[in-house]
Amino acid sequence: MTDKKSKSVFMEGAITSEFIGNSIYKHQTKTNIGAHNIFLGQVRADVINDKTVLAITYTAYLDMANQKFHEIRESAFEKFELTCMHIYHSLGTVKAGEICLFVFVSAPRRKVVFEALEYIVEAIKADVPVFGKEIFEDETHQWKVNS
Amino acid sequence: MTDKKSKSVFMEGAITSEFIGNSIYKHQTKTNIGAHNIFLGQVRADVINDKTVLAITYTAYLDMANQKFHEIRESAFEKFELTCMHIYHSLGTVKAGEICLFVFVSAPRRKVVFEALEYIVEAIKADVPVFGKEIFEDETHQWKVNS
Amino acid sequence: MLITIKYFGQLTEITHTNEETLDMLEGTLIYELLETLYRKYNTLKTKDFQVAQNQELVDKNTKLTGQEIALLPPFAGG
Amino acid sequence: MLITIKYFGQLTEITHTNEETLDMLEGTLIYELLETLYRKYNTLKTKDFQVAQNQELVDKNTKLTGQEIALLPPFAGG
Repeated sequence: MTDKKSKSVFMEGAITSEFIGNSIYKHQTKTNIGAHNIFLGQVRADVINDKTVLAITYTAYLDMANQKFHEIRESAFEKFELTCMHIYHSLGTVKAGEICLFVFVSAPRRKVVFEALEYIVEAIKADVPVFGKEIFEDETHQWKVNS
Repeated sequence: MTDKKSKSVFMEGAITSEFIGNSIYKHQTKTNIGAHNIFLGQVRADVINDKTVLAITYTAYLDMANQKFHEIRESAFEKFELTCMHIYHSLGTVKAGEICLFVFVSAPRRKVVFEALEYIVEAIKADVPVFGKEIFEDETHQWKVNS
Repeated sequence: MLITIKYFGQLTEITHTNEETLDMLEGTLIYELLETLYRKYNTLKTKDFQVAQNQELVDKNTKLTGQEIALLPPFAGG
Repeated sequence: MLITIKYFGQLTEITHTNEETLDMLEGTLIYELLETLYRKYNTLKTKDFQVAQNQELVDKNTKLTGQEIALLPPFAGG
């Protein structure tokens, strides 16, 4: 019951809490799962030089990004005994407080989901060509850099 | 904006995906949060001596369990720079595929949520007096032990 | 000295009660209380459990204080 | 040899285009292509970016193969 098929990672706009709740619901038929671990990236209303971030607009080098997501997926399934794994990332504009990244891993037992989730999130941050334009309230912007 | 108030951890029956989705939704007003990490414990339909687990019935030494949850909460806020933390555990009967534990931590940046979540989940498993009776399809049972 | 003893999980299948009160002498140690319980419930001795006094796990050489005692089988939270 | 060059993120604010095609000699190295681009876009040199050829990050001493080149500013996924 290992669900390894590749699906589209990118979604237009924010990832809603309903979408996440529904994704959790769908796993209740997989009764060999004992532990889920979920990471959510949320857009922060950072204040930079007295200006507040209202939203981030995401773009990506799509062909390469999809290829990288595929490699991260394959590599995580190789390293960790996961039952399933889902990754969703926003494209376009995501407002402060909204969710732009949703990573969901599941396994029979808990130890492996902690390791796998951190591995996947770090790999996404490091390897996937996604770009973020932080939009301030006065309509100026700056380009986000992962740390 | 640190939300440290203690709330009731125990809920009667399974923790629904709607409840989890709604809990995520409520955090969208906290725009200093950049990273959420969620652990979900799901009841497995384990097969033991040819019999399948249909459900687990949870009981607890409530006074001590609430005290331990409080201590875990205080200790996690001391160790990690978290914006908020929520823990929910089921009491009563939870069917295979349903969720019995929901731990939710949030912080401005990601590194701390990975560490905090694993710390909290391991502490719950080790220190909180909760007991689980695994009910088989033939109505016999056995008592679960955390590993 | 009246001691309230609480039983949890599979231990209740041996004691057939969740709670009882025993009258023990001042200065009694936990393991002496357990000896009393083993005489009352034969198979209790074969079971794995920890003892809490006043909601904290205690060593079997701890003195009874008159507060609530709980016999706790292995935890299974989450 | 026609090379397609793609620009992303803040680099597009310098190039004012997402993509262009340049005719380069066979055997040209990435850093030679970059010299050409720096002459065309003055401030490109001041920007931090990596180069991908055929969707893999490459060293600046790599030979152009005729496949797609992308100039990628720092990643900001998640």
